[in-house]
Amino acid sequence: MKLALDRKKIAACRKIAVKVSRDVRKMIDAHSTVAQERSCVRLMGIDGAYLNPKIKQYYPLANVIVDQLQEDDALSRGVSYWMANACLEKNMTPTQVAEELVNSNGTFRLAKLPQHKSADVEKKAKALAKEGLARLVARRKERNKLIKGLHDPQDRSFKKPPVKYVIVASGNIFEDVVQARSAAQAGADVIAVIRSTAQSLLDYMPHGATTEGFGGTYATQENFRIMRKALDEESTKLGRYIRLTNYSSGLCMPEIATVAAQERLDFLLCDSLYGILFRDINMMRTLIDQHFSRLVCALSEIYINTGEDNYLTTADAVENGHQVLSSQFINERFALDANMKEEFMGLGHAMEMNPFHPDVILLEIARAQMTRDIFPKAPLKYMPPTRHMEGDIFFSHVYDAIFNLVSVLTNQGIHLLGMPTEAIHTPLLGDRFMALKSTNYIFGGAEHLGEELIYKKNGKIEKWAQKVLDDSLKLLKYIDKVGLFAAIERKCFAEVSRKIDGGKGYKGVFKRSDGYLNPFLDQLERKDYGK
Amino acid sequence: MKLALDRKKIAACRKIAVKVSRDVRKMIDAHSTVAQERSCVRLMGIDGAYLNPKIKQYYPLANVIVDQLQEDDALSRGVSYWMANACLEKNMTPTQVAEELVNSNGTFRLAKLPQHKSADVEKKAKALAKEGLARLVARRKERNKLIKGLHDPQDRSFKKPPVKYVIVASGNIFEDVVQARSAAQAGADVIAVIRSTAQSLLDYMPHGATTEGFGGTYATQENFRIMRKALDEESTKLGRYIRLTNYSSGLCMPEIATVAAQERLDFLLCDSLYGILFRDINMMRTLIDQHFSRLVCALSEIYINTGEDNYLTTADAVENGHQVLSSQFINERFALDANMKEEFMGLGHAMEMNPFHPDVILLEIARAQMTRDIFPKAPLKYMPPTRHMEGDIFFSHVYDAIFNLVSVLTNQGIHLLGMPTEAIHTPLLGDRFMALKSTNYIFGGAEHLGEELIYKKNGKIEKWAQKVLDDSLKLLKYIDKVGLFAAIERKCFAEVSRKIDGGKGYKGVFKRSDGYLNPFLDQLERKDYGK
Amino acid sequence: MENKFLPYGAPDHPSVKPVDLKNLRPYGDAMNDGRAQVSFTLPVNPSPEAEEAARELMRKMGFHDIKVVAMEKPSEGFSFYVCYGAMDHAVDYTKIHVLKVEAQFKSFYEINDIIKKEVGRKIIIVGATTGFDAHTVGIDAIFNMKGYKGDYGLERYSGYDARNLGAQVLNEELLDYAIKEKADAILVSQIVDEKDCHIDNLKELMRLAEQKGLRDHFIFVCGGPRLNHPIAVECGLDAGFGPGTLPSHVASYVLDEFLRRKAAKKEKK
Amino acid sequence: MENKFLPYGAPDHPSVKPVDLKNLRPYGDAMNDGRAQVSFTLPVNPSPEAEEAARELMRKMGFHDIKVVAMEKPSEGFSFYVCYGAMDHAVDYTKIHVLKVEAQFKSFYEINDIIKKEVGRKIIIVGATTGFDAHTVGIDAIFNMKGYKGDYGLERYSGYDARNLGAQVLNEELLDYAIKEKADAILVSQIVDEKDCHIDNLKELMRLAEQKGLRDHFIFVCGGPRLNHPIAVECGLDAGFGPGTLPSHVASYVLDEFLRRKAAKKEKK
Ligand code: B12
Ligand code: B12
Ligand SMILES: Cc1ncc(COP(=O)(O)O)c(C=O)c1O
Ligand SMILES: Cc1ncc(COP(=O)(O)O)c(C=O)c1O
Repeated sequence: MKLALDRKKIAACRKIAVKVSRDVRKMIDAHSTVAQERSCVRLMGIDGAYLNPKIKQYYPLANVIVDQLQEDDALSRGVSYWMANACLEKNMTPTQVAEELVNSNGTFRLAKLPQHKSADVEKKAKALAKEGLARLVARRKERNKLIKGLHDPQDRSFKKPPVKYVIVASGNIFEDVVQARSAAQAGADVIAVIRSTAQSLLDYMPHGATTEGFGGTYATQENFRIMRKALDEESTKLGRYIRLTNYSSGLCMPEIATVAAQERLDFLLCDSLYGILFRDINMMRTLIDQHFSRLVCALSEIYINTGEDNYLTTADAVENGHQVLSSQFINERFALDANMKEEFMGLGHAMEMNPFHPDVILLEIARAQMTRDIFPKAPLKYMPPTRHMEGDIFFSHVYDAIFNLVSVLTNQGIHLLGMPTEAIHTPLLGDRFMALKSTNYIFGGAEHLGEELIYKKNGKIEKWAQKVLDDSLKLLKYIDKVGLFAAIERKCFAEVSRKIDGGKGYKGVFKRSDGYLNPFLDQLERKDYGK
Repeated sequence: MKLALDRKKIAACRKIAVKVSRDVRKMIDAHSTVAQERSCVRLMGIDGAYLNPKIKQYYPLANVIVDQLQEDDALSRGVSYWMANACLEKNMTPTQVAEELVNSNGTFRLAKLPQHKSADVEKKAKALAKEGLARLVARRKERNKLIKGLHDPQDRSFKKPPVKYVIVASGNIFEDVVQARSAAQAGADVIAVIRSTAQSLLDYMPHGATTEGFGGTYATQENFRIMRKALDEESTKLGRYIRLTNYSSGLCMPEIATVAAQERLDFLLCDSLYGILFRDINMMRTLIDQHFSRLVCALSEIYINTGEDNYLTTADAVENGHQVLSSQFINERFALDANMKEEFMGLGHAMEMNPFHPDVILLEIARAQMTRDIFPKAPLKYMPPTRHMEGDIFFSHVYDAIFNLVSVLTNQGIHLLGMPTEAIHTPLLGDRFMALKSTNYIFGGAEHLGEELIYKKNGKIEKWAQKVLDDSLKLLKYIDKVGLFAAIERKCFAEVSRKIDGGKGYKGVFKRSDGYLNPFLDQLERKDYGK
Repeated sequence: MENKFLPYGAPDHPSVKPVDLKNLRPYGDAMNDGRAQVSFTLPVNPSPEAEEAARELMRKMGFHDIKVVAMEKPSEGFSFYVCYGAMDHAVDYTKIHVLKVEAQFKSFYEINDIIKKEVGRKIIIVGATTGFDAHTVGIDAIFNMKGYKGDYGLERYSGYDARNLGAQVLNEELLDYAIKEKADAILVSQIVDEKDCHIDNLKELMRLAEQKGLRDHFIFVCGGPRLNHPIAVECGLDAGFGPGTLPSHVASYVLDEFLRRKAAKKEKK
Repeated sequence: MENKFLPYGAPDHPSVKPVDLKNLRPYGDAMNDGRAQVSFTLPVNPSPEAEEAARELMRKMGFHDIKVVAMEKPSEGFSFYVCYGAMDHAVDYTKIHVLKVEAQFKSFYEINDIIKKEVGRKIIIVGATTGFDAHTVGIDAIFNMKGYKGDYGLERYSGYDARNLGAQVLNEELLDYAIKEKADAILVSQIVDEKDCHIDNLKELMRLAEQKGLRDHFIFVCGGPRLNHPIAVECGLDAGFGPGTLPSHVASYVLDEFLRRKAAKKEKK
């Protein structure tokens, strides 16, 4: 620890996080959701879709299956039960069952099939789960093998500068490939394809390669495959492993996580608090979904990124550092409960204070160093300034340069590059070039600055970090008292209030019936699974 | 001291500087130059000029007088003797004598006038000197009174960020006024009007307001007056004292210093080593001139700025920090010998290392902090990167931002703003705005960063500073052995070699005859003079 | 403002060229030198030919004294340029008329006073970020108690009953709510301008209002980083506000417009 | 290079527009979108009218989809703009021909070998920064032992007798020295380009050479940040080098030109 932070207070924060997550876990273990069940269907290898005339879009088979079970009031037993039973009954593979179902225009009802002995169904379901999850383990091993043959820019000890993460958002996956490879050549280590606006509110995953998007490109299995393949080629050419990121927060969180694992993505934005606060997704729905998603990520060694940085775009960034820290403690505990190691927790924070606040650079260093000290093993996703960025791109470019320096000085793990045009448009290729050149210069020039500088005892920096920790402990105590759901309703995070039964996707939540069967979840929960 | 530098070695460097300057001082006290004598004429109040048909330029009366004495082989007694004698003989003021002389087209010869008793001549000369220097003291007091009524951005303890110094160089003094006032409003504290190219090689001061210049604006008395008046108006409007800088290095160093003092300038580039190395001015000529110039500056509380930063544009900036430090020790001693307090020594250094050198920001911090620790009272003129600046103004603007941060982190006193277009053209008004906005942000955001950060014991930063100090001591020992003149010939500074009898202006040097009279110099040399 | 005048702080000297509003041109480091900076990327690798292409584009933009000061290679198949040039173009500034929001700036206290005296009831304002746009910081800056940069939000005005419906509110929902609550003014925020969705959204709102015969029922106001008054009027609204807007600007305008319409109605009677 | 091809790394898909060399336009975030960034200062205070003036200038430059994204006040009487737009202009890249130095790149060792074998004596090169220009780093980069970026300077070549006369050398002095020393090539550096003094200086040198009937006596080469081969040829020199030049480029050219002239002379005999 470089700052003299009270270890007892940090431990107290973690203790509260355990209690908070235990209450939420009770709710999670008693429920499931349409998205979680659809993820199990996808894990059974059913990744097709059919052209639904009503919405003039490809509609995934996983949705057809789960919708039917919901219509037949049978979903509460879990899709694994009905699918395993159907496979036994029809002596078919899950994909064949799905095809027959979708072509039966509604006549072939899973819940209406004769039901085999539950032991046999369970055995079959377990086999399907084992096979489905084994495919994820295989992709994980494939990634680690590929990385071994290349230089891995991600340094677990954070002595090296953080990995450089840039976004592409042309709306056309093929155009994104051109820009992603260009960014990788200019020094980017992580490419994130920004999702098309409002996809987080779709209760199905769009299908196939997409060339039209809105402020981003649709997150689809085919788009993941196309980009991962292109980046593999570029990685081999550059001798440096380039990672791929996408966004799961929203109504399809566990499905996007599953598909990301199947297509060997590396980072995933996966944070139910973000969905609740900024997308008005129902709390129960997205907390249940998050658990399954993070179990899949843990198994697949996919780094999760959380969205605390967004709190500072709506709440004042100088006063509300503690909201970010408290949320990080809670997110850490949720992830640990999903068998995720700290090394894979890209907990979100940001440099968002008003640049003309007196001594603002000291305060930003204090918070960035505090976060590194409190989460020593977590890579930490450090986000650039957005809210106070200006149309004056020359000022904005300098503002980002200071962000680059604070990031390497405090040994962050994941550095999302600020674009000089943040306040204007989604980045041009030239914008990314400028941002990468600035970051390459500062990371190279200040690589060991963190080891060289010590903070004055009880200086402004140390006192500010201690204040944020104290405020966080106070906030966590309040959350512990009223419970997470009520805390969110009372604007504890990002000045935004949400109700437990409000928001989108609540209808997709259901209580598990007694005979609920989900071998995917059971196997994922086992600590030693797939090691 | 923030860095553990060996105080004994620092003292040793200073001891050598005393010896080096003592040798040079012997040479100075035995000689004078046409420029020094012309300065005395200007101090007598003779600031006129006449339109010389040959060079189709205004030619100063001070030059006419000194040229005549040189022609009549009488200059070695000093212009003060002949002018005082002429005043007594003609019962005229110096200005009247000058007018009669210039209108006599060569017939009225000072050296041919009957010579009064030397005691009377000396008494008269002393009176002229007293009156001339008193005018400088009056201007000094006028400045201090004006500053008292305003905010003075210059902080003697260097706790506040350094003063922000920008250049204007339109070639037209009236256009410079528009841009200077604009820069002051955008946050500039010090305005420097860059001299027109090659003025340093003119052996006379151009006269009057000038609207045509080359890469800069001519340094003339009228131009100084126009700009100082305009900045006084702006200072009153802004409630902040705006300082004015000009450049004296070159063949007219003492005259420009005198005129600057008469017109109440605040900073003056005044460094004979710069003239020798970069303008190939004769060593003896400019070292003699420098002594008189710095005496005038000391009396007038004009800060001098020295040019060590330029060494790093021709010599490699990573390897040759010690050339800068050694030169600073010598310049400090020369200034102390001219009754100048450390508070007025803007010793030059710069951030010029290749930006892509590994850990370059640590090395630049080391050298900047070392310079602050070794010269605790000197304001230090910290110069921006020039040599490695690129046509890519976005990169250059970030490179300058890091320079801004290193400057405020190491408590420099005078900060010359880097322009993003350094590699392209003399600054546009918009360039200055960008540079000032970046500097205002970083100085405000990191104002107390220096107090907050401590350097690791025996870290890379501390070791690099110690290495530069050791190299400097070694270089100073060598200079002590061979003498300053030979050292310059052997490329000790800036990879440039100059000979003692080479370079421009050698013809203007002469040995003082026994009866040499210069009451201006005598009074300026008195430590208590004009206090 | 007469057409020719010396720049601020300029000494009166023939060598100082005056500002010429009839031929307004950029100021590089001298009046009318027309100098500007340009940067762009070309989808070809750097080469002398590529540099000439960049110079050719600058000529086509109307520049002379062109300097291509940077040609860099961001990645295979692309080249990034920074150029400087002096433009021949000039603009007759005296002929530029920009539609401006007609409103007399009044303080927080004046507005509440006038409403109390001349309106006798709270003026009802409803606002939202419409369509898919989820950005609320803009509309909150105008509505919330805290307001923006120390300027109180509409919710704080005793004379106003301000209702902020948040983000992603469909045009229909906003209109229906305004009708139901008998609002006087409808305030719409649009932040995302991707493929001009903000313009389409505003035009769609006004089409709906026309269809429902409500065009003159409400004072229609919009705002956002890519909006201003001329664009708003073009989309059929009454007023538009851009970046940096303070709540008191909006509060002054809504009051003035409300009183104008009140007076107009009285005259018609 | 055919005229249409997919950008580097692009998957072969109809939605990916190819690079069209006949209509080469900037690449913002999509092929041919023509997007560019512009910044300039106007000598009027910020106002809606001033913003419209900036937009009008962008139109005159040939932009559409214009965004004035920043309008700031550097000081009284001035406004600073950052704008984005999509330009209509395009360039036929296939038609661009740029005069290039005709030289076969040869290494340090090859050059010394060829001179030893085919010339039999050292080729004498004299160089200087001419006129008032005091910048020596450029000419030193070409001449000094250390050279530039690890590429040895001309003084280091055993095949060359390279004499660097430093800075502020008048054209006459340089020519007289070259005549006296029977130089083969004259290398001139010009860094300052203020009011095109570098062009005037080079043209004046060539006028002097013509007057003295020495035009074909020496290989005339120039270099500097604002110079390149087309400009040098326009000024009447044989070759010109710009920023980033390495000494080996110059050494290769001088040798090639020397051998060309030697062969031409032999043919005439
Ligand atoms: C905060 C933010 C977010 C937050 C929003 C949180 C929230 N609850 O608002 C989050 C993270 C959720 C977000 C999401 C997205 N964002 Co966003 N976001 C921003 C950001 C950083 C700041 C915007 C802001 O708060 N400005 C501060 C306020 C005070 O200024 P303002 O909005 O201009 O409002 C002022 C005036 O315009 C005016 N005004 C505004 N509205 C109104 C209304 C009325 C009636 C009146 C009178 C005045 C008025 O008054 C206000 C005060 O002066 C901007 C970048 C930037 N720095 O501007 C990007 C930005 C707007 N977002 C952008 C994008 C693309 C998105 C996403 C589509 C990203 C994605 N693909 O997922 C999503 C879209 C979600 C959606 N469905 O809309 C782009 C838009 C690009 C474009 N071409 O339009 C931007 C510019 C970033 C970028 N460079 O790409 N974003
Ligand atoms: C170092 C420097 C100085 C030093 C020079 C020291 C020295 N002994 O050289 C000092 C401090 C003395 C100086 C003074 C001045 N400078 Co100066 N200086 C620079 C600076 C910072 C670096 C130039 C440099 O060394 N570049 C590095 C070398 C390697 O690059 P290069 O010169 O382009 O050379 C390469 C190629 O061009 C080519 N090349 C160059 N010459 C030749 C010749 C041949 C034959 C060949 C084949 C190739 C070749 O090969 C080289 C290697 O690739 C530039 C700004 C910048 N960053 O460029 C300003 C700059 C050139 N200076 C400038 C100015 C205005 C001046 C002054 C007039 C300032 C003043 N008013 O006093 C004076 C002029 C003095 C004079 N009489 O000329 C301006 C010029 C503006 C313009 N419109 O041209 C610049 C651009 C700074 C600015 N932005 O204002 N300067
Ligand atoms: C944690 C997290 N998830 C998702 C997103 C983006 O999701 P959406 O597509 O809803 O904007 C963000 C913010 O950009 C985020 O921080
Ligand atoms: C000490 C010093 N004097 C003078 C100058 C400039 O003088 P000149 O007009 O000769 O370029 C400089 C550099 O710019 C300098 O550093």
